[in-house]
Amino acid sequence: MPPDWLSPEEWQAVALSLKVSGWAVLCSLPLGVLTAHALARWRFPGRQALNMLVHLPLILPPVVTGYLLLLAFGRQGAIGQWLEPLGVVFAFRWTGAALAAAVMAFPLMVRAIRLSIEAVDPRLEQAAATLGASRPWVFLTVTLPLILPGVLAGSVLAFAKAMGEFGATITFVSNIPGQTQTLPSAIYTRLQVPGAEAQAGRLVLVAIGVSMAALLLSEWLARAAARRVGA
Amino acid sequence: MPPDWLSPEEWQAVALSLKVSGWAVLCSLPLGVLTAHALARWRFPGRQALNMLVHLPLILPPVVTGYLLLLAFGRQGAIGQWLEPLGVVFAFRWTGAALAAAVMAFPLMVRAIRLSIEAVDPRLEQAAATLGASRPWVFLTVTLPLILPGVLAGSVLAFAKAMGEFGATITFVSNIPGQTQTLPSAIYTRLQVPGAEAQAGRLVLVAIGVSMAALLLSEWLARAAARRVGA
Amino acid sequence: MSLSVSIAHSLGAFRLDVAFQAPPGVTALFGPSGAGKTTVVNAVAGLLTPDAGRIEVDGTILLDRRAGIDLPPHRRRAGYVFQDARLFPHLSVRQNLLYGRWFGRGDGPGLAEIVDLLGLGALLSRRPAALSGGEAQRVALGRALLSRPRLLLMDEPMAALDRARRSEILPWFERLRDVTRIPILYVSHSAEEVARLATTVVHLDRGRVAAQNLPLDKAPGVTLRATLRDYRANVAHLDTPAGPISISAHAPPLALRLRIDAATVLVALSPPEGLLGTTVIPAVIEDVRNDLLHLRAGQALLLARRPPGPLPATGTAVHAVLTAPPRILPE
Amino acid sequence: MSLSVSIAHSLGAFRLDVAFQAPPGVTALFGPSGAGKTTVVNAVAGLLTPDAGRIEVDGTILLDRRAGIDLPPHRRRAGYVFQDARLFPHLSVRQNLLYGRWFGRGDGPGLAEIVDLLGLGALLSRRPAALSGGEAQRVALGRALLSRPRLLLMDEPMAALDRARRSEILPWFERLRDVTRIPILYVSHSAEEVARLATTVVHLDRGRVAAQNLPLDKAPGVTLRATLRDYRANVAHLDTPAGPISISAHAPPLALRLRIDAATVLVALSPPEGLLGTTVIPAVIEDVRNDLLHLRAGQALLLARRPPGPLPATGTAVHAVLTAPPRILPE
Amino acid sequence: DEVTVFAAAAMKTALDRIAADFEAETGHDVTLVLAGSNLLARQIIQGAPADIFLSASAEWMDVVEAEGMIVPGTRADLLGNALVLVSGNPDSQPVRIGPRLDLPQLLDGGRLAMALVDSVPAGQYGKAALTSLGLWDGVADHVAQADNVRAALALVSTGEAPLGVVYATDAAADPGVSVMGTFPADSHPAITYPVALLTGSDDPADRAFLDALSAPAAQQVFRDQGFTLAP
Ligand SMILES: Nc1ncnc2c1ncn2[C@@H]1O[C@H](COP(=O)(O)OP(=O)(O)OP(=O)(O)O)[C@@H](O)[C@H]1O
Ligand SMILES: Nc1ncnc2c1ncn2[C@@H]1O[C@H](COP(=O)(O)OP(=O)(O)OP(=O)(O)O)[C@@H](O)[C@H]1O
Ligand code: MOO
Ligand SMILES: [Mg+2]
Ligand SMILES: [Mg+2]
Repeated sequence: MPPDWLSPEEWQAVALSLKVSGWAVLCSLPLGVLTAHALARWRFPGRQALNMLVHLPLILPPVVTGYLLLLAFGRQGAIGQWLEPLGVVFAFRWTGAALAAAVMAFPLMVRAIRLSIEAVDPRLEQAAATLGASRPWVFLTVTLPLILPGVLAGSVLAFAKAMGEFGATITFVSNIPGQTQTLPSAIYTRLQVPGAEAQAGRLVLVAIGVSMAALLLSEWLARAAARRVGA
Repeated sequence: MPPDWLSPEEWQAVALSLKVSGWAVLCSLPLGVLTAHALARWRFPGRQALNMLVHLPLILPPVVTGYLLLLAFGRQGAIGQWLEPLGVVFAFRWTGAALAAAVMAFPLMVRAIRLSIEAVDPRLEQAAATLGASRPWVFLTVTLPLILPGVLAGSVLAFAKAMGEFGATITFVSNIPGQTQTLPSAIYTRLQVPGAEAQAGRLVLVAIGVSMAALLLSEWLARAAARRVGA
Repeated sequence: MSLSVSIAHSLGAFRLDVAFQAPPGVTALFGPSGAGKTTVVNAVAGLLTPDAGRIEVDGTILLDRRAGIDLPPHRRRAGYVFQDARLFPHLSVRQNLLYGRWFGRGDGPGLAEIVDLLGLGALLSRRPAALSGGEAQRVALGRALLSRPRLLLMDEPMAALDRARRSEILPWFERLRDVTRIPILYVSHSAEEVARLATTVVHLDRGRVAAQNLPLDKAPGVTLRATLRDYRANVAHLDTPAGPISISAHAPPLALRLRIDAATVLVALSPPEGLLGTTVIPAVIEDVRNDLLHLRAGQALLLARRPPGPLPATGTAVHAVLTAPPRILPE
Repeated sequence: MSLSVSIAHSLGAFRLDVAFQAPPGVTALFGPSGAGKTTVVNAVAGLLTPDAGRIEVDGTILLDRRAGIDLPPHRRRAGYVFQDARLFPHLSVRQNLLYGRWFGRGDGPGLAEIVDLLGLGALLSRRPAALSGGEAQRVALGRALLSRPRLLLMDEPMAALDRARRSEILPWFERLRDVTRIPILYVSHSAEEVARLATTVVHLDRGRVAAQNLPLDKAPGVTLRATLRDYRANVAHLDTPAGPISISAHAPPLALRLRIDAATVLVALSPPEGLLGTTVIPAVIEDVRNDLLHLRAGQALLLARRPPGPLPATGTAVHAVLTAPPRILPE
Repeated sequence: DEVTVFAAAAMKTALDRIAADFEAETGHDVTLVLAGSNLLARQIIQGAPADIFLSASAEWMDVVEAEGMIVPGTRADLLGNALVLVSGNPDSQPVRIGPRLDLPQLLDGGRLAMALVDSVPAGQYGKAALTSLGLWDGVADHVAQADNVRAALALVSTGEAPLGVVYATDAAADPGVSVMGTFPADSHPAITYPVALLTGSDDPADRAFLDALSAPAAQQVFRDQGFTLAP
């Protein structure tokens, strides 16, 4: 692949998408695991409300999610105005793109992890408790290792979604080359003008290539984890 | 909720979204279960390619997926031109919206089901085989009942995604009121003109309400299934 | 009907290499933990494809690696009671029991009969999660029996059962063995069970057949061939190489092997009199080894436990006292 | 140290309502399948919160429903060997064994000692999926022992073990019992195990305590108190209510109960002579019931199996011949 | 009879009214399909069931025409629009937009919200205007590009960006922004909304609606929305 196959701006978009998706997955993972655990195993009032909230980005048109993010995390937003003095700014930053991607991918991540947690035999967790492990330790030493394949599946789903996420991102942080122009934004832009389809196609191939690599890596890791358990 | 809270056209969009999402989930479910089973348990050349193909709609910007659907299933499309003489038309019909929703939701459905299949203890399937059950019977009588929670989770994820799917749908089948204008398209249309935000907000509430109902139903069914197994 | 097994397989560092014939009746697989018993049974069931070998039941080839034959498990019709119960968690006890019926052909015991035998009446509508360990194992037993197999594989089927339940089920197994004549491969750690049930014993040790058809249990003792001389008033008078022995029996025994455990043999210096229910056999002390007395009696060798205290010299003429009637083994 | 349990609980139609005291040593929970043994053990471990009741170990209240106390399992320090092994599939054998160490305090046996005792040396780097049934159970046993519990719960810990391994482990349990003095709640179907290990036996039946501290096993027999009169040359001379009995022992026995199984008692009409290694006790036939002879010997009652053939009348003076030395029970 | 109009989404309000009047007058049914002009153009080329195309960009009408899908002689420039500079601050003072405008100072480090400057017509016009006024280089690095005018407007009205360049029509309808000035009409190519009848749709009802669009009543509706009439 010659370097001039894509323009520097396009390479920037590729790099940015990787960064945005990677951070989105990494940062939302702990919260995703926690949420999945809460939904799978805890009983508390508001559980269904939390469940609903998690699914919301899936149900709403992405533009609406982006708009709601703008209202919440914008500079003047309900939450954003409190974060700004702390130096946490999302608007027009790659961090905002990561936030949008994380929010959009969150339901997929949580569902995958939750399914894995529900499949863990609670008798193993009981056995750990009788050996002296408190709840958090049981989680760390038994549950978490056993749900690794689900965590991986959730992460790769979330990563793929983050790589493809467009509507919420452009609405929330718009499209600033080098800062918030992700791969999908770049592709979208090129689809808007007649005749740039070939260029868009090249970017699509890059998107597929990157995600394919992530997917293969996750499958390989999952298989390694399964081997550890199975033999 | 008074019936004039939404306009007739908007009610139409709600009804259409329900129809589209319902059919999308129903029709893709068997294929989803089969694909998940193949990915989880079979070893065959091209397995990773299939895996990739399934994830593609997640990775690509929805507009691209919609555009590819249009190129493939449009009246002049690579596949569409062969289907049209058979009376199967997707382009600019609600069936096309269902196809787009199904394609976009497919990776979520497959992942959820696949995780459940991977969590089924193969020793139970072995026990069934020693009792005389052939592979398909083992699947029907042991695997399938045991993965019901995963199938439910996959279905509700897919349904939620189908309810929210916008980019691919509007690109593939456009935004024809009463025929292909789904709830997200209706919301989008209202967001395009000034002053209709309140109306859009109302539609968003309807979308949330419908999906909330589906979500609660699925949780309830999953709990019932778990009770059947657990006690 | 009979089963013939000859397989080789590697699991990590463990090498299995066994060959044995199992005549009709119960073949006990006996051996220490980790000897390869479950592995053999899995290979027969078709759950594991050995690296090499051949398995045949009654003329049907289940496996022949060289010929490329490997019948899938569901076509082997091998009823398998697993070491763990493996009940279907989504089915009720009744549905678990009847599972094999959906596919099974042939004749066999009915649901009512099995439910009765295994005492499952009160459990039929329960889910497996609501069963105790022993209850689950009984359901697993019933499920395998009801699938009308042409071969029964039992991996410690009664380890989780209490003595009362075991002694209730054992006679039923004996009947199963004698009536149906389907081969039963039986893994058990209980010498008592094996002694009572087994037609053939295959001793496995570290993946090899250490011995076949040898003394039934690790408890020392000897097995004698016997011929029926007379049967009267529920007492069978037998001729054995060790001399005449009489035992009570409900019917003239057809089997012609007697098992005399060392634990049931006392040694007396003078012929003991008035000892009720015993058989006294004149013998000579031939050897003392491993805490066992070897006694020459007629043309036979008997074993007795070494009594505490000083022993008479070898060559001393003594009397072997059988404190319990010898067990009759099926031929 | 001691354990006191008093709980009531409903599981579907099953009602559990038991109360018992477990003194230091091994308390055997004995009873048919489904009697509620596992349920009791789960309640003690804290895996099940009974509807009502109180559980106390050595002054520490683990559960008191009325007072609202319910210690979580990890703070009860109850080492639990489950009926199924429940090893952690993602950890190696070594990691499984050491799991409890991450949290455990107090003193206890070391890894090397346990690995040695249970013969786990070759398995340490394996995953549980690569273990045989008995191997897995041994690892589970080791894991519980290494967690340094203040209370051991064992639900049929040796059902999957072969006789050789069992008889290797039993003495070690005896030592554990005698040395550590932590209470052990032991569920087993094996009368032999229970007889050897148990300090106290709690018979459960259909959710109730049917009897406590009664004869150790279902095998008929009697238990006699004994006092040591003399110990010389590895032989202990004991006085019992049935008369003097001598047994060989490596050390002067401290325990003062003897178990005489009916299966080890023969009846002779005249005093048998020259029977090596037997003890002869003069007795009178008092009754014949359930295939057992009741013999009055001194102030004690002995049981013997009914011999085949005609019997002398009750009241006849006979000689009870103990064909095997009585077992010494811990007090 | 049925008339299906594919029209740029921004014209929804006006077209709703015109279509309602037309239906009441003639008894024909008008179906309004609203989306981005580029999307509609592609769908028309792929055989969408459209009778009339009302595009927000001459470029995409050219593409449709090049495909030979326009009934010859029916294309006309229906409307025009103006480009304005808007502010989210209600107290902002009007400015004269010309080469001497100090945009960077007005932005004060903030972002200038526009539609995608290379692909969406409003963005393209805006970039052209700023370039011809010599202002582009000063602000190029501060432009936040949204995927359409409405999203750009939202960035301004939520206070995310202090200023934006949008159509006069959109600015007029959004109470959250105030117009600071209008770009000179000669600073950018004429903003036109071409309309045309599509091939295969030549029945009287279609022609009647095409005519109705340029009838005085309709023109009044368009004017009310802030459109200018095509020269
Ligand atoms: N969820 C439940 N619903 C109804 N009955 C139950 C449930 N769980 C257990 N039981 C019943 O409770 C009784 C006690 O079970 P438990 O597991 O304590 O028996 P156990 O004495 O350990 O038997 P085993 O020796 O067979 O393991 C059994 O009769 C069982 O059928
Ligand atoms: N995947 C594996 N990798 C390495 N060794 C294995 C594997 N699976 C089993 N083994 C070993 O194979 C041997 C035979 O196992 P098998 O389960 O047949 O024993 P078994 O005779 O049934 O013992 P038990 O009475 O304890 O159930 C054991 O020593 C075991 O450790
Ligand atoms: O995948 Mo989308 O962002 O719902 O059209
Ligand atoms: Mg085994
Ligand atoms: Mg139990």
